[in-house]
Amino acid sequence: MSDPLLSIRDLRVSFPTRSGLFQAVRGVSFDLGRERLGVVGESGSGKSMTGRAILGLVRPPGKVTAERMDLGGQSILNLPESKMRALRGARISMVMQDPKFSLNPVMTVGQQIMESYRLHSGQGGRAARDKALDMLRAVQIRDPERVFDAYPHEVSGGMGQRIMIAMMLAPDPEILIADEPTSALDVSVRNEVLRIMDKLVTERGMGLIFISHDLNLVAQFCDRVLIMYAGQVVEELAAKDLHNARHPYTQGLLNSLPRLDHQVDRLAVLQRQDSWRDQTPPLRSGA
Amino acid sequence: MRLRRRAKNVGGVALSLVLTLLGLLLVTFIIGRVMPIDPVLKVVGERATQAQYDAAYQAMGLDKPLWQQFLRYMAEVLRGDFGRSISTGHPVIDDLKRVFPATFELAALGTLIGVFVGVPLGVIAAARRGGWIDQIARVVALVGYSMPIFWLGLMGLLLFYGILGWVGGPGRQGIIYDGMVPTVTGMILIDSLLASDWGAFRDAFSHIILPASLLGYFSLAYISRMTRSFMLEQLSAEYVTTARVKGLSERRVIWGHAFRNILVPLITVIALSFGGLLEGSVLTEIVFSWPGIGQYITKALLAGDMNAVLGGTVLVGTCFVLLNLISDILYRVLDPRAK
Amino acid sequence: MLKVENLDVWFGDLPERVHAVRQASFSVAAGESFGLVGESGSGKSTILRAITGLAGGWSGRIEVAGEAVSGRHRSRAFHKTVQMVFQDPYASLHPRHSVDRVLSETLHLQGMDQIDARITRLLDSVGLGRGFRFRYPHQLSGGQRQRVAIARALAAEPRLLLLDEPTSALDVSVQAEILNLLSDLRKDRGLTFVMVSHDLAVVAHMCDRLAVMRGGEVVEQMAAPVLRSGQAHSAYARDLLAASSSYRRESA
Amino acid sequence: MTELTTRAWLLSDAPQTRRQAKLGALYQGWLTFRANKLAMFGLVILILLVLMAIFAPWLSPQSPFAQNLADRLKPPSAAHWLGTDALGRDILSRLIHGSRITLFIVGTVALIAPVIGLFIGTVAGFAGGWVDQVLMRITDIFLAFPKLILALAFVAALGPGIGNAVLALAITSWPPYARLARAETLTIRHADYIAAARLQGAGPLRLLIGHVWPLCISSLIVRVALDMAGIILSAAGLGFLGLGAQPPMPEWGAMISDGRTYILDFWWVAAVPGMAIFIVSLAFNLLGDGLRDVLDPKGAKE
Amino acid sequence: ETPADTLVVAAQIDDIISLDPAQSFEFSGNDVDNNLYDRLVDFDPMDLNAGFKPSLAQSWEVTDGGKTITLTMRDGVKFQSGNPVRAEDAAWSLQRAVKLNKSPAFILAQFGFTPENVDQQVTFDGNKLILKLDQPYAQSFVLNCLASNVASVVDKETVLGHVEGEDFGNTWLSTNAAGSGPYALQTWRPNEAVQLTAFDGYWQGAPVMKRVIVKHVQESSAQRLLLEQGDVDVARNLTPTDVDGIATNDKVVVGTEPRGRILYMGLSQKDPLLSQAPVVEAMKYLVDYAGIEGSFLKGQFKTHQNFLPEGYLGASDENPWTYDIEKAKKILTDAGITSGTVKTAVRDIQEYVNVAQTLQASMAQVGLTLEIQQMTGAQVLDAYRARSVPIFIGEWGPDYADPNTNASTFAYNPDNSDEAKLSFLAWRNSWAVPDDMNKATIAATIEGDTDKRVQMYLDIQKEYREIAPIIPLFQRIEQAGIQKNVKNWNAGGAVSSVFYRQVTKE
Ligand SMILES: Nc1ncnc2c1ncn2[C@@H]1O[C@H](COP(=O)(O)OP(=O)(O)OP(=O)(O)O)[C@@H](O)[C@H]1O
Ligand SMILES: Nc1ncnc2c1ncn2[C@@H]1O[C@H](COP(=O)(O)OP(=O)(O)OP(=O)(O)O)[C@@H](O)[C@H]1O
Ligand SMILES: [Mg+2]
Ligand SMILES: [Mg+2]
Repeated sequence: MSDPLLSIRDLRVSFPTRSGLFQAVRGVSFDLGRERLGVVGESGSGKSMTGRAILGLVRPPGKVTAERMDLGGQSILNLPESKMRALRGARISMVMQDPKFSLNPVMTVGQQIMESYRLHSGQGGRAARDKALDMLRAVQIRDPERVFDAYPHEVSGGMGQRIMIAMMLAPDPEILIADEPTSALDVSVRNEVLRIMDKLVTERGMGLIFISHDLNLVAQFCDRVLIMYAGQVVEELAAKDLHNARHPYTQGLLNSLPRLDHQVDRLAVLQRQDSWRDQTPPLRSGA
Repeated sequence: MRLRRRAKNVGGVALSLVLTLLGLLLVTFIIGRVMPIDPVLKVVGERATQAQYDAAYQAMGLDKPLWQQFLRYMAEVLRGDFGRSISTGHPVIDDLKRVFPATFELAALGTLIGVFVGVPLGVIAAARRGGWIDQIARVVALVGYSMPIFWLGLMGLLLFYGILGWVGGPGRQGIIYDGMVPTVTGMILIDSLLASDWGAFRDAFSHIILPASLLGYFSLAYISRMTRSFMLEQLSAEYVTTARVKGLSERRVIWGHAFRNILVPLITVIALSFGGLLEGSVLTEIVFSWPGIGQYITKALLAGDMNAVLGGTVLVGTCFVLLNLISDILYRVLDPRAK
Repeated sequence: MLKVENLDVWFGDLPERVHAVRQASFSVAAGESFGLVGESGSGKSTILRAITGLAGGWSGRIEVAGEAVSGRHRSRAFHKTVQMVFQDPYASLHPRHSVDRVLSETLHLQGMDQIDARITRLLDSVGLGRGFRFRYPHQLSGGQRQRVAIARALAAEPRLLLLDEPTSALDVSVQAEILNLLSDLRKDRGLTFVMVSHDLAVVAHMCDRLAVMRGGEVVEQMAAPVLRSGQAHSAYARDLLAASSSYRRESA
Repeated sequence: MTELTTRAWLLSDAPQTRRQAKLGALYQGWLTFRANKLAMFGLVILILLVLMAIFAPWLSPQSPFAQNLADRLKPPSAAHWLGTDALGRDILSRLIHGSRITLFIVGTVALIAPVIGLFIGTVAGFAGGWVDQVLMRITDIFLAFPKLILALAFVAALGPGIGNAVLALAITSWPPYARLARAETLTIRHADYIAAARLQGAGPLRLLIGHVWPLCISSLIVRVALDMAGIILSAAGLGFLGLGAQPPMPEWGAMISDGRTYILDFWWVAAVPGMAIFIVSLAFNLLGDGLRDVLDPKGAKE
Repeated sequence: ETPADTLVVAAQIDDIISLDPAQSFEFSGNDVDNNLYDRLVDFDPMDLNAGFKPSLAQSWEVTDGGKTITLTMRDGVKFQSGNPVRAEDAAWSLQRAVKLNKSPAFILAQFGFTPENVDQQVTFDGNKLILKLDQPYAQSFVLNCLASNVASVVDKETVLGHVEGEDFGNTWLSTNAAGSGPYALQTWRPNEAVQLTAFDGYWQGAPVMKRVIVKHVQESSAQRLLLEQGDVDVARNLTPTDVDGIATNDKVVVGTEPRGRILYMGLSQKDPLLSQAPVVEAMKYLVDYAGIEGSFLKGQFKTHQNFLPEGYLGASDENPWTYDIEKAKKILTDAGITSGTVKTAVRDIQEYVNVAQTLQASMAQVGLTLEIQQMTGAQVLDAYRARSVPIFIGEWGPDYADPNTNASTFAYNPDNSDEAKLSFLAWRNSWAVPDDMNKATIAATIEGDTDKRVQMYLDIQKEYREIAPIIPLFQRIEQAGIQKNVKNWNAGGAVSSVFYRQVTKE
């Protein structure tokens, strides 16, 4: 492959707690090219924290360390806040998990979308407005003019999530980290949104980190999948091989899903094992 | 549709306003009657004979049943007549026209100072929670709270007036300007501007700045603490992270995003603190010989001058109610979530 | 067990009224498991809330175990018959109440005796050990919280359980555990379920019959096998089905 | 049990008994609190204050009432560490004895006013509708009233004396707490856990006391801590009306008012009790901040 | 720096409730009126000790065995309105004061004037004013009363233009003025300031100070700062510490003037403890006169144990009591009293509270407990009038310049029953004044020979010191801080109010 967009080695995020140092992320390593990289894992496995760490958004007293964290060949590890700010939004962006709390309740949707675009593109108000309306249209919002002037509480959760995506994509970032971007969406809308991201990856060569619970979705949408457990990557697979995963954790996750196509009496339940906590798979490079 | 709803809203607000004012009048009246101070004494004086006392008692209508007294009182108040103050000899309404602007001017300037210093201080303290700015802000606020205001006031006078000579002394004006500016609003700063009398304006400003700073300090203490606590709540909200993800500068994140969200509760806090100052900071007024409503009411209270007490209370209470109303309206304007 | 006829539910006062449910009718037999699906905001939760007296104004007819209910007030007997599990396990437990307090208060309110013994039994039945009895919500994971919420609902020994997306806030592995638990409980206790979910697979797995809602209206009712086979009548239900059979990149 | 195992027992994630759970929760709170150095500092000061109040007669170098007109208005010196007042009384001794009165005032007001406020505010917020309207109008009326006048009226009803003065103070200072509690209640009352409790058939009183109150208390505590200095000073204000502490009681606020006449030349007479009030209210504030972290689940998460 | 032709005074003037001379009875109100109006007879600010002198009345004549006084009006004097000052104005002024029957009216009522008969008793004839009295009162007594504020001569024509109903122009005169005095009222803003402007047509010559501004400044410290900064010429309410403070300032001087007010201690004879003669006696030795005078009352009060203040006719300077705990203790133990508790209600004025606290401390040394209750002036007065204050500590200011003003209240009580509701201090302390003292007090008012009169008052005071439970302690001294260039400042001494017309600046 060509130079990876993002290259991460041994990323660790830790929080001091009463009962000692808690490691939310324990040595995650991966490379991201112009591809769709899925990250799955159960709740609390450190998916979001990995994303935040890349953007330098882990709040004190949390600590981020890594052996390497390069963006386009340049280290972004422990970059001063001002330099980091220049990257955020413009080069790496992130769609936050919960649209209900992630949009500013007292700013109109339009203002919020235009804000980041204007900041990074240096364009004037007119251009920003056009761009924002375009983005809203692109994420399948039917009445963009109305939504542009609406406040977050006036749109539904699904719309909120789409707005979030529009907002983060407006400045054309090189890398988008999407943290469960579709969990609140109806299936039909979900597919539209996935299509947009898909297009950006295939046509513009954006790198996408797609965080999700939904293994089936990840298997179909992504190129490559990281499976996380307790702050570590326990397995890394090409998406098409997901259903042949070897790690019992991955298998367990897959089996526990109810399926439309065939009826089961009882769902399989994941039996966690302590031994999973401390095995790191060999690092594989991106597609 | 919208119009009708708004009309209904305004109607509701107006109704509750009227009810509150009525309640205020009633409570004021009752308090006036149960107060352990004999208003007749002030009228007749220390040397009065019992006959003089009884005559005054009747003249003041105190021998009538309470409800009659209240009705009479209501009727008078509705006519804008609060009676005559027995401690100044003037009609209460004239007294209020004189003392209220003095307090209003002082309180307004004080609140402005409190807001312009306290809000940024609170915001910065929240942004740097636990840092040295936060600690200093806390100590500054607490000193403002716990140092007796007349101590600070007199020390301020001693330093800035007595030693440095930077500001004017006690009182609202220097004597050469006293009574020189025609009274329009009763607020000398504004009146002197209206009259384009710069000398008088400068003089009045040099007199008001110290007490206003003091009151400003006091309200700053409160405003900055509340701002800090509101901001802390907002800064931990997820949308703040979103703003950071966009690459916005910290300033933009704090002022453009988080701060906008605290405006509504902040306005309530500011309104309350302004209302508190309108009630009159008696000690400040005493120290600075500021002929304001706080001194007026307190003096009247001590003298058992119930007409003045009630008039002043109704005025202050009305201001409070209006402030509430204004902050309510601002809330509706500023917060898109308000129904 | 449950009969809903021409149910209309609205929020707020007239000029700005939100009409959340329009003319919804369905009925659930005793022992049956009934699903409600539909897009976000289609009024699924609102129906459940109207039944339990938690929603705004409503009109129409709601009958529970043969008894019609009215207004917002619900009788004591009603609470013993109908219980509900909420969507968000993080919001449905009081942050300052321990599991023990939640359950004992409930048992106490339901006028039960032998409270200690019952709590132990309840915890066992939802698969939480005794060790969880004195924990506070912040010491529990989402799945554990949802189990506590289920235990709370079961404490009254109801016959009808209303489930508002009981697993949508949980991850798949935990979802499986909860769904299994619910199935077991239904089997053991002969409960009737009304379950809301936007995940068709979950509904298909759990329910015998289901209703599809859109914009506050019930568009179609069908049996679960019909859903599986993709033979819905209404276009909307068919779209829903088609879309949920996952994303295909080729279609881009 | 050794210390280590006691600690483990307390911190156990799976307490076995109600008692262990309670103690464990307390201990956890204590640990959170202890980690906050400033809050600990506040606590230490307050403990010292309490000790000072308890042992006042033994701690104070002289009688707080002993006058010596020849020795009046002396600056701090070896004989009088904090100087003497207008009647030649030792300020330090008065300060020490005054801590009892201060504690009494602060304690009483801080117990009564927030409770009234809590009750009225939560009832209003929780009941909504006309109950809310009526209660909030009443609160507004009380809020709009100059406090001194209201306090005087209450004392008129109750009769003079420091106990009643403090009571009057408490009765007049509840409205802001009521507003705060109401605002807080409004955010809670639609929560799912309240709905869940309703579904169990819990009555409004139970919901209010058992479910709403515990969540309103933390913000009230912070607010009360902030108001401490104001309470002490207001008590002194009442003293002027003959309602508060009567001479020669060494009440701190009254000491400040006494010192006011001498401010320009004998600044310490007012400044020393002023500093004392400052330190105590600082301590209450730090403590309040710390307690908020312990009590407030929202704050604690961060 | 204040302008050369303007006198700026800082004072506490928040006690003014009316400027109508028939109503004003407060110190500050009288201070203003004293300069707005002239009286028939008056004091000379440059020579107060000379007593009253002719003013609007040029001369007077006593006839009818002392029961009629005829005063001849001065010619050519004009009111500030331009109207001439006539005997008719003087008669009307006295009549209206009696008819209005406000607080100070009793000063005139002493001579038998009532609202009903005053039109007959007070008449005029050309430029003669004729007063018919019910008793042959001492001439000095009558004229001293005519020198008081209530007897100010108002401009009848002007006032009649402002009458509302039955008020004789009281409402209008309360905030306006119609006099012939050296100053005209420019503004009075209550609790804020009084401004006077010179009346250039004043019959004794136009005052030098063209403007007088009296600013209300509550705090002594603030007054002092204003004085030291040169923003006021005179500061009238400095505390002893502030007086000490300005002593080192060479731009200002401290003017000292004994005033008429007496700080006294009233022991209610209703109280079982205080009604015992040994206790009354002992209390006289429990006041640390020297200590108090040398500390917190320093320079502003001097020990004075008689009810007539220095400066008054018949004043006595005998001060027999000293601070003597042992003596007090002996008196009490001899009488078998070793303990007891008593209350005092004190107005919230720091001087009084401090006196009470020192008394409390010395009483404690002889086994007596004093409970101090601090109250507002109005509350104390209320309780005092109801005769329910066991120990009263406060001041008494004379109402007019005649000794009778104090004698008639300290040493006179014709009816000690609760129902009598009299306003005498003796009554308020439930002291049944012995008959002979009551009689002596009356007799002193009708003694025509001034020397004899003096002796009568000295005798009354002698007996009073022996037996009275209302114990005078100190006499007030006014210490004003005055700029060095201000000359002839005069606050009116013991007998009068402040005069501005003689003040000059260098
Ligand atoms: N401030 C903090 N202090 C201590 N632990 C934290 C903090 N923030 C997060 N964690 C912990 O870090 C771990 C990883 O959290 P993260 O949000 O990355 O999980 P996730 O995989 O995104 O889960 P989900 O699917 O629920 O979003 C969790 O166990 C969480 O409890
Ligand atoms: N308290 C309320 N006030 C006003 N409108 C409300 C209220 N609660 C719900 N609604 C509205 O009622 C409609 C139906 O909401 P409901 O919560 O029943 O949807 P749902 O089908 O459960 O959606 P989701 O899948 O997102 O939970 C929505 O449009 C919603 O905005
Ligand atoms: Mg996450
Ligand atoms: Mg729902």
